[in-house]
Amino acid sequence: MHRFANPARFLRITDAVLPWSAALTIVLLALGLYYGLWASPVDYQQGATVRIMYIHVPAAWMGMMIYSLMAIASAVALIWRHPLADLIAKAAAPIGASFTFICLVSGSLWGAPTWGTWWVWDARLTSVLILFFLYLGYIAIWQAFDDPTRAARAAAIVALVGFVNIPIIKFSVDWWNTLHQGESLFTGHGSEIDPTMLRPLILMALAFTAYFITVLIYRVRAEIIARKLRVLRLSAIEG
Amino acid sequence: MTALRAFFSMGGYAAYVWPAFATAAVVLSVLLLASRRRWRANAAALASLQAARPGRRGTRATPGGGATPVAASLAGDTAPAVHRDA
Amino acid sequence: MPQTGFAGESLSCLRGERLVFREVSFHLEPGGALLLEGPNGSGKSSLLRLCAGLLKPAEGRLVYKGRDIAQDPEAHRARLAYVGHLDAVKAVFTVAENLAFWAALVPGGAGRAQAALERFELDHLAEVPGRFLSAGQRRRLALARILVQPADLWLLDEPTNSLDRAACEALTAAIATHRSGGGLVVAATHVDLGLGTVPVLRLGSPAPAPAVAPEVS
Amino acid sequence: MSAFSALIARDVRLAFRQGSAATLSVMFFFLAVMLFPLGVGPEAAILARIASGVLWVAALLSVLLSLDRLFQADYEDGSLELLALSGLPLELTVLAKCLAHWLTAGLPLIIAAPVLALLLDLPAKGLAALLLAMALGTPSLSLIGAIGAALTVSLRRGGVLLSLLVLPLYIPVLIFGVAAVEAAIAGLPSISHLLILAAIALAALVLCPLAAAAALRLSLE
Repeated sequence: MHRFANPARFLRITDAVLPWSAALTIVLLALGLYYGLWASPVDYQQGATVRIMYIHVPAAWMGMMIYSLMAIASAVALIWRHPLADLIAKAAAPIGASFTFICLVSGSLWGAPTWGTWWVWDARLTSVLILFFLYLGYIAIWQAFDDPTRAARAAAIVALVGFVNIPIIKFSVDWWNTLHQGESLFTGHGSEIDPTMLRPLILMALAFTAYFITVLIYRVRAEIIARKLRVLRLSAIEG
Repeated sequence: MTALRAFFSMGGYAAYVWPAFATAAVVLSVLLLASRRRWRANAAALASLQAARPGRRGTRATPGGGATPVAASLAGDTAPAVHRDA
Repeated sequence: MPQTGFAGESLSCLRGERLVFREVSFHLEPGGALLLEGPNGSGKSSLLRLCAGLLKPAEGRLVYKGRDIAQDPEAHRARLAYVGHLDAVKAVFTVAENLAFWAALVPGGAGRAQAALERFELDHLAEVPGRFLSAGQRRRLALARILVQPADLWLLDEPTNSLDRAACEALTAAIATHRSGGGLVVAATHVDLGLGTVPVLRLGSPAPAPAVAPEVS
Repeated sequence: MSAFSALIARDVRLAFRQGSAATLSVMFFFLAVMLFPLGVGPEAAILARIASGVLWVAALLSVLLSLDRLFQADYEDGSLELLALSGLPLELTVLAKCLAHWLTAGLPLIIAAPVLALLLDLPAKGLAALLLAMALGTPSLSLIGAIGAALTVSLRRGGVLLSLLVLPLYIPVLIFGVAAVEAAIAGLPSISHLLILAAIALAALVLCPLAAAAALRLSLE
């Protein structure tokens, strides 16, 4: 990784984007919650618990989208040795893990009234749980190395290997689920979702995306400055 | 008032809907604040480190600003082409 | 660009985020030798690992017979023999078995094993398991390994570590015959290897200009 | 090919010379399986029901435990960097070591499996499928595990991280391994599960050495 790569362009771009993404997050979140909690119908079967869907589903989407972004950034970092790609992937991981965690908690809360227990090995929830451990593995490998450049390349490999395995794990867990349990609670909401429910779902997904961009900018900047600090401290020793 | 109470009762499922939204709110805000604090802390540390050592560093006039030629050229990997911005 | 021998052109080496050395150049003609000297941590081992291809230079390149070694790493690996700080001796294998394994990795290696053992007076220890060997004997076994490999380029990192005088002489003789056959040697050492007047590359002095961090723009 | 087979021979001999290395994973396999009757209770009906799952989880964990043997010793005594510098491409070196690891860790489990199947009252119809599924599944375990071992080889306490990285990737092999046995027990054809296991093994055979070699180059810098 290049000690002296000058991230000036990235800092300039994010300076412009940050206020917009922050404002957008607030606006979209307000709209999403308004439509999600107030101005949308209750499900005839599940009652108001269906509102949890407006957290659970966007969080699942974010969890998977962020991991894919990390895999792409890792590929860019490994192949073109782009100095910032590593930092973007590293900065994105905790955000993705948080969304996956939110998805798990909201999923369990959503299913509890009808399942009678807090956790059911439903195909979707199990895949999200495994994705959560892929995130933890990625974050752990970053902390395992004391040399950041090695940690970056090891983490890139972990992200890519994980990314290749996600479809295989998803396929085998779905298949495993149909073998043991047949129907599951969530399949109901997939197809016949009426537009009044779709609107808050999309709004929340956009709100989460704007939130992701905002926090990502903060975290990447913190990483860039941290790297400069390391370089300065190293050169102080050498100097 | 009753409309408000009805809203919060969530048709009897308040014990499930509100904790779901609450966890999301808590996790996302903690992450936001931690990230921002970390950025602020690093920026402050960098400022103080550079303030504490202007004598050694600042005087070195670097043509065209930015890193010195050697340092900048290190940015390239194979061909030593200088590409200033990442 | 030199067409013969082995050359390094304005090499810079980054280990993690630490600049180990920069603007290092050298040129070796066939039969030539180069000594690397310098304080600990000045990058002697890093330069050897660069020459071996284990480490990529942050800048600059290494050229062998006019071709950049990065273009054909496999051919470069086939033409070099590397002795690092560690001896790679398995405690559960006997001296002969240890050497036989490394010989099996190269074509026609088995034939040269016996001669290599004799060269470093290890033939009487052939059946002794690795765990009974002293540090010097393990080092001689590591050196015997490079005689088994048909390598033009020897990269030796402190080869005389824990060697007694007789073993040092054996090493000097081995290097002499290697060089007379047109072989090249790059050695990091602070002990006189009896190579006579040989170019010396001093690393780490004067200390490379301290790394300059870009102003926060 | 002689270099490739020489490396396999060396690793296998090394595992047997070190005595416990080869038998270690089988002993763990036995112990792990023996815990279940003690925990779940000796009733044959229950044990038979969970036998295939228990056998596969125990096999998976014993392969996991012996993964650090793949590169750790060679990394510490300097052999690994010499292997990286030898004529054998690093990807083939990784493949040879995985094959040797499978011979000394995977194969013994397959040989021990019938005895343990008896201990757990696994229905006889399931035994053939179990052996076939393990034969197809355990190579993938060694290959996928090699990536984790290569990533954590330079870390002092890489063991826990190794399992955190590798276990999620073992899940498909576990699911289809158990499914093959369950199908056989139920009298259904288990060919489709075995084919999926074979597909995973082939994919692992090609992709894992690439990833593991990249990870090794990283720690050999």
